[in-house]
Amino acid sequence: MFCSMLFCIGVIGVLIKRNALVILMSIELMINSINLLLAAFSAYSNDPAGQIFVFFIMVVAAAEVAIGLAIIVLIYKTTHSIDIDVLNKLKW
Amino acid sequence: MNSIISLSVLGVLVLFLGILKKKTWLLPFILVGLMTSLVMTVLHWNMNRSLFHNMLIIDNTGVAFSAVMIFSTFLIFMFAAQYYRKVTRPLDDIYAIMIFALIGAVLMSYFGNLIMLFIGIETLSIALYVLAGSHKEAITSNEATLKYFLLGSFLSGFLLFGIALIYGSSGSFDLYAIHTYVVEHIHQGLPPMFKAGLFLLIIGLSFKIAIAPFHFWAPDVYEGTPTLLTAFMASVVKTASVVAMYRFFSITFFGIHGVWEMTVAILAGITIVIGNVTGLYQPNLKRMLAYSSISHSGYMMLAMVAFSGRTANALLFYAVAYSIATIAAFAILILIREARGNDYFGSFNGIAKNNRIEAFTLAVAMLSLTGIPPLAGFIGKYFLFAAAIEQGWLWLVIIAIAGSAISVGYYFKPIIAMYFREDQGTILQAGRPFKISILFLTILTLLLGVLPFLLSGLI
Amino acid sequence: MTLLVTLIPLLPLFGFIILGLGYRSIPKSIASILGPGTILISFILSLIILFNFHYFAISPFHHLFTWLSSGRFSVAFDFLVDPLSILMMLIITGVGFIIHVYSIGYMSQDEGFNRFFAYMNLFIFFMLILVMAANYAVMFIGWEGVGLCSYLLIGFWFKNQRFNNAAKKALIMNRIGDLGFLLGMFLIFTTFQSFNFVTVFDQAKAMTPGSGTMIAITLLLFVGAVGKSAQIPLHTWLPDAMAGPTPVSALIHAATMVTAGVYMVARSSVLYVLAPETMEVIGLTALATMLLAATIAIFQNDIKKVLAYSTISQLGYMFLALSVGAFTGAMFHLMTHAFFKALLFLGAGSVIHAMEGEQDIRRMGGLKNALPKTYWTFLVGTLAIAGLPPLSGFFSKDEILAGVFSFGLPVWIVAVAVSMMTAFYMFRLLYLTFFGSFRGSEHQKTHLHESPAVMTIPLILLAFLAFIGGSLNIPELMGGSGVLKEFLAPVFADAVKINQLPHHNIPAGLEWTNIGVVILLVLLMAWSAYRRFVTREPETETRNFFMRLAENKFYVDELYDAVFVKPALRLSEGLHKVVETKFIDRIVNGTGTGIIKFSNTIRYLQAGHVGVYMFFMIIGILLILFFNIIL
Amino acid sequence: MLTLILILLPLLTAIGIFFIRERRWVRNLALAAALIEFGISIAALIQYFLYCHCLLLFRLEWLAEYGISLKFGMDGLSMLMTLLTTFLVPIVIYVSFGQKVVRPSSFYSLIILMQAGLIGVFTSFDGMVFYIFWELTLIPAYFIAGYWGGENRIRITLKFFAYTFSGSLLMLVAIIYLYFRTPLPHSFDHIWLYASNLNPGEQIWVFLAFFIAFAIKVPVFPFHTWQPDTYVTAPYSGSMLLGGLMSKMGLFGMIRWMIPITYSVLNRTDGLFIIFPVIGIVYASLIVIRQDDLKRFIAYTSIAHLGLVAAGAMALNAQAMQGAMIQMVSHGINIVGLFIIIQYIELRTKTTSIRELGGIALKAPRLAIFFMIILLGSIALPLTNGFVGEFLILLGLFKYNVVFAAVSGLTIIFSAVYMLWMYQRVMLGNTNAVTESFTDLSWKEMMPLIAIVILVIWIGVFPGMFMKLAENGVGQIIGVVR
Repeated sequence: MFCSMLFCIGVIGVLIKRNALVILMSIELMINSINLLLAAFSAYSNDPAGQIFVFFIMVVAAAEVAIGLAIIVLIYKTTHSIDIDVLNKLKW
Repeated sequence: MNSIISLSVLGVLVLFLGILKKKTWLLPFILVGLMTSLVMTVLHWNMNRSLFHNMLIIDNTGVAFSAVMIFSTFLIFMFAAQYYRKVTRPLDDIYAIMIFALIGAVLMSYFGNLIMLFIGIETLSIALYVLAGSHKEAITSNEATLKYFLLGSFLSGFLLFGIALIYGSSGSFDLYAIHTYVVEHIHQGLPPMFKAGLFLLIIGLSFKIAIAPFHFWAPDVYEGTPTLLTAFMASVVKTASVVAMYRFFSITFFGIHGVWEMTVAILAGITIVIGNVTGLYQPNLKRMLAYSSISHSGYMMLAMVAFSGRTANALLFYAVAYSIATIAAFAILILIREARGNDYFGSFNGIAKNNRIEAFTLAVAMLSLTGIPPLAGFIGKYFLFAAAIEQGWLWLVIIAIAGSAISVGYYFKPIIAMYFREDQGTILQAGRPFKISILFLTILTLLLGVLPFLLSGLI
Repeated sequence: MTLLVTLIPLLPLFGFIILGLGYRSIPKSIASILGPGTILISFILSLIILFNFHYFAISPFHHLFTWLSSGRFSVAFDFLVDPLSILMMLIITGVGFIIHVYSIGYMSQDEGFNRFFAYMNLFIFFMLILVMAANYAVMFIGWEGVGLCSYLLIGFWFKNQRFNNAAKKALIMNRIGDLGFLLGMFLIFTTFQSFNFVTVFDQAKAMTPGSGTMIAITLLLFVGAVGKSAQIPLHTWLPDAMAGPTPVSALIHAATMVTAGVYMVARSSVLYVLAPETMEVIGLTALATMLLAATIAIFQNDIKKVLAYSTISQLGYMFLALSVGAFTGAMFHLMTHAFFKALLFLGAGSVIHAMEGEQDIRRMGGLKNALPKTYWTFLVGTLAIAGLPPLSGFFSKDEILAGVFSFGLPVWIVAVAVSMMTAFYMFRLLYLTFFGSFRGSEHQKTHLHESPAVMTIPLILLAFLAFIGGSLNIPELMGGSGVLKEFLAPVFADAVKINQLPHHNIPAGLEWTNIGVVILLVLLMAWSAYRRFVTREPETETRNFFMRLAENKFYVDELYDAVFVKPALRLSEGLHKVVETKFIDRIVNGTGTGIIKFSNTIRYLQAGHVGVYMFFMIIGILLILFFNIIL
Repeated sequence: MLTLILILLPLLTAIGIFFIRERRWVRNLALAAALIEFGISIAALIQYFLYCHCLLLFRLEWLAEYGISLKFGMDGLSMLMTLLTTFLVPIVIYVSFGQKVVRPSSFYSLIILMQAGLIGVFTSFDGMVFYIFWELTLIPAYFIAGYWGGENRIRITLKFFAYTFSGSLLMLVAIIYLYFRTPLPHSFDHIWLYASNLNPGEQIWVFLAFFIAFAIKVPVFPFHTWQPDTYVTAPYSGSMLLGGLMSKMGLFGMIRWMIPITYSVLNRTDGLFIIFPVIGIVYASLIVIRQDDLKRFIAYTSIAHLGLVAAGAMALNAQAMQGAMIQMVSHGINIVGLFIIIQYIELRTKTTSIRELGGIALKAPRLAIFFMIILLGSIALPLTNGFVGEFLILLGLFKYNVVFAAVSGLTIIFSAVYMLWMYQRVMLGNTNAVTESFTDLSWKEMMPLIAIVILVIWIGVFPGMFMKLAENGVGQIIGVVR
């Protein structure tokens, strides 16, 4: 329950924020809430798979964040802002 | 298994070659490597075994699809030389990342466990984020990668959430284990949590396949991404995601169509309509192809909805026909961009005059995508429609054919431009290997159309 | 024998093909032999057939080949050569031959000489097919074919669009009739499962008189006849048809084609006597036509127009005869009419020839000295048509009048009135043309000349026929034997047997008095015409409203133009402007443009803002979950 | 076997020609191929009459597990239409020598390809194969009209393509739907499709799908708006192929597929659908009166004539259907003849506007004669080909419903009206500036017209052989209907 709430908070954060970094953080929040959820489940049905999966997720999330930050830096270099709405050349 | 290993080795070796500054060796080496891994994949035919406690399941479906994906990648690499002619620096990184993405795709076609699925998807996606932005100077490329990254990671969050929920309710990540759980609980009704997980899974995959309303990334990202890699996205990534979804429906969620089919049907309908209708107004070929790919995802969902023993085959055929046509189209697109700097339909005017093969290729590709017999595209569509009608999804089929009728409106734009509009004396500089490969694609399209049984009885 | 019979129509066809293919290369001399020659041979052959038929009673049926066949339905290309056909064949080939000969002279100056004879031969071919046919389908071939030929010949001088219009009008009017004929055929087929005359009539005999189908069949067929024989309301084409060369008017629009309707009705006499109502319709139409045409004829100034209208009214006579069941009388009058009307037309042709194309009788006069032969023959013709004894017209008309009298007094009175009017306008024509003083231009006066022998000899021949033609069928009353009656008797035997019409015999005295009265009246008319047109100058006559009405043919053409032609054109405009472009086409194009508009609107969903996309996706997700989990 | 050759020969020729550059070679090769094709079809005809008056069948498994097999054959109907095709295509090619065609290799290979498609349509006895060939003909037609066409061809041809393609998609759905209603094991074989059992509701939908698809192709009122523009804009060869052969695909489809499968709908609706073509007859005949462009004129007349044929095809009795078959052949011949003549006129006067022409008969009596004969054929004068078909159709319609017969019969009057009007304006009267220097036909130009005129007369006077073919073909269809 708590985790779901955490997840929702993350989602809402993603939705309402315009700052790429904050959005990235909110996504991380979502992912971590899922980690928590998985851990809880694996504890609930004492089965290690869940926790193992959590490790996978962490690794992948780390990689993702790395890429994400790189991208944001790239954007910043070109547009001197990290507001996601600045970039809307591609539309319609 | 061997194919995955060989691919990974290939990727690493490519990086090494890059370090060794052996630019000229690069592409030949990659092509050879892909061929070998393709052969290895094909050798898995009728092997039907599962590795690492069902982490990976090597079955014919997986083999066929991954073969298709490797083959598509091979074709795309055929055009790489042409595309990167002007670039001087060694491109080992980009090629290597493409190959890693391919590995992710292959994983998605073999996975027997949600963990594998997740890893596959993420490998694919992360690689793609990089590829999408690989044209660092271009602002469009940056925008593409940003959008793709944000939306992608956002939706993969939901995917994960879905996995978590399923795990929570079924207590396992293993597809078969989950299926047994489903079979046990089917009569007293599945718990909402499981259902939620199921749908979140579907949603996560729909994002990758670009099903409405999760398709929004596709046009922008396709347009922004370097063309060669767009071709990769449009063909390999889509195929991978489709096969992943198919694995769910064929193994895990087998026997509970009632739960999901209506939702998927509606999504498919919306996708077909949006894809085709919006495509009608697009001014340039690349964005038009993006929308066409969206509509084709819709058609593939048609096959999912009308699930039967033949679905895998229908999907395979459709994926092949679609990939070939799309890659051919993108190949010509690369040439046009090279010659004209843009790919607005105006730039196609009268190129048929001096470039018969190129024009013919694009025309055949477009007709195949429209679904005109006797081209591969028609047979593919026929399989889907037949399946859907057999299962009584008549309304969906009506929407689908309305879509194809509309699609004439945009698929014929380049044809009209190339053949009917007056000449501007354009001459496309295409190397001999390039010409050969596009001709090969054309012949393949015709061949599959005339002799469909080469592929139709496979799985 | 079948071979001979087949040759009769084939020879003219042969002539047509030769002349048609070599219309450029063949010299006139050969054409002028080939054209009439084929007809002459056909005529001789017809005589042989007649001879054989009469003395050796050869079978009337001649099978050529199966034309159409589908399942049970089959139409054979058969000929039925019974007395009726033979009579018609003789008339067609005989009169046809004479007119062909005449044409040699008449058309000698025309560059379309070969073309003319080709068409004429083609016409003879189709006409023969029409009268020799053994079933309605084959008859229809001839029926349409002659229509085509009349089209081609009316528009022979196709440089002149007015002539072309006349030609088109003729064909279209005919086609209207043909549709009726066709439907009648279909009805016959659906009723009797056959087109063959014999089969149909045999079955028809069994049917009850006055049954609905019978009436429908006969009426539909009669529509065809109305078209061909220019009866009201389809009569307007015949006067215009005078645009063609005069021999054409003589052959097609007087002697043969226009009588096809009469022939057809006579041929189907069995069916008609089974439908008394139809007979009445025919009678009324005939009376109306007679009166109308005669009145108009009185006030026409174009020599050929007068003759044309007289033809119409004479045809009315024939139909009247048919309607009272006097089939023989009708055929008899058909024959005599062929003689004297052809004669009159050719005479008119000779006059026009002499007047260098002048056709208005007000510009003529006093020609009897200039063209004696023409004058005398023309006089014979006039007397014949006026019905003065002992010329042919007298006998045929008298027979009809007798039949009509036995049918009812009022009808008889009308008929007599018409015959008086006939006499009047014919004598008017005669006087204005040949008597009095010459009213034409000086130039014409100097060039007045009698036509060459090649034209006058046919005139004389026809005059002779018109004179003695009546002797073929002198009624018993005058101690005649009625050769024709006996000859045709077998054909009409069934009809007469079934015929319900009242047939109380008239006492001979009354008969004689009738005849006397008629003759007197006719003479009176001749005299009054003399008073009016010879002693007085014609220009002085003032015309009142009714006269002008008649002069302008009662504005029937204008009426049709206003009621059918103009609305059709306007409708066509309207359909094309409104229904086609504004409605049907707009729907189709509208769908296309609509979709494009739709596309243009929904593409703005692709706003380009990541936030918006995420928002839409979330909505999608929530909706999916909502519908699947909560509900 | 011959059937297969008939399809393969043009296919291969088309591919071959596509790669030849030399103009003269291309032309002659195409013509030669077409003539050989004609010869083969004659051989097939002889074979047909010598042996069994029945199918010359060729069968090959194609997508066995999906019930599709390449099944080609020749019954009476196929024979007639194949003869028509193989007779007309050489003429079309020969006539096209008249004007300089750009890119001859593509042009002629497309024509030949189209021939292959047409023969495939007419001879295939498998629903899906039929559909495939049906679409196959659309592509060459589109490209011929689009590439070699006149002004604003792009819009018009796209409309043409989209319109007809949508129709055929409906048909595709209908065919697949039928496939799953066929008795087990499902099959697209025509026997199976005939035997498919549908409930009344389904039948109506299937019927509508077929009807719309075919009606668009013919075209039947009110689905005709693509047609006049397309005929006008297409090059003459294209118009000939469209009007002479492609329009027959629709009618043929009605007779071969729609009627045997869904005749009960026609029975139940009691001629509701015959009303469309019957209206079309009057409608087109009225509109045609005011048309000025000769090609548009012909387009509308063909709507009227084919409307009659469609009505006959749907009257569900032997005579009408047989008449329809004959009339299809006749109309194909006549309309091609008319287009040829119009092409000659335009070549000389550079115009197709009726208003500007006149008096041609004075200058070109030969042309006038040919024109007149073909025109008589199309106004159905007895002893010309037009009459036989129209007579039978009207007779059949009369049996079916008197009113329809009467209204359709108006075509006899109308056709005379507009055709003669047109002839008068174009050929008769006095010459004007445009037609002053009009030269008569040379023998080379007369060749195709002679061939056509011979057929016009032949079918008119001795229709026996054609009737026999049509009878055999129609017999089976009617047999199914009964």
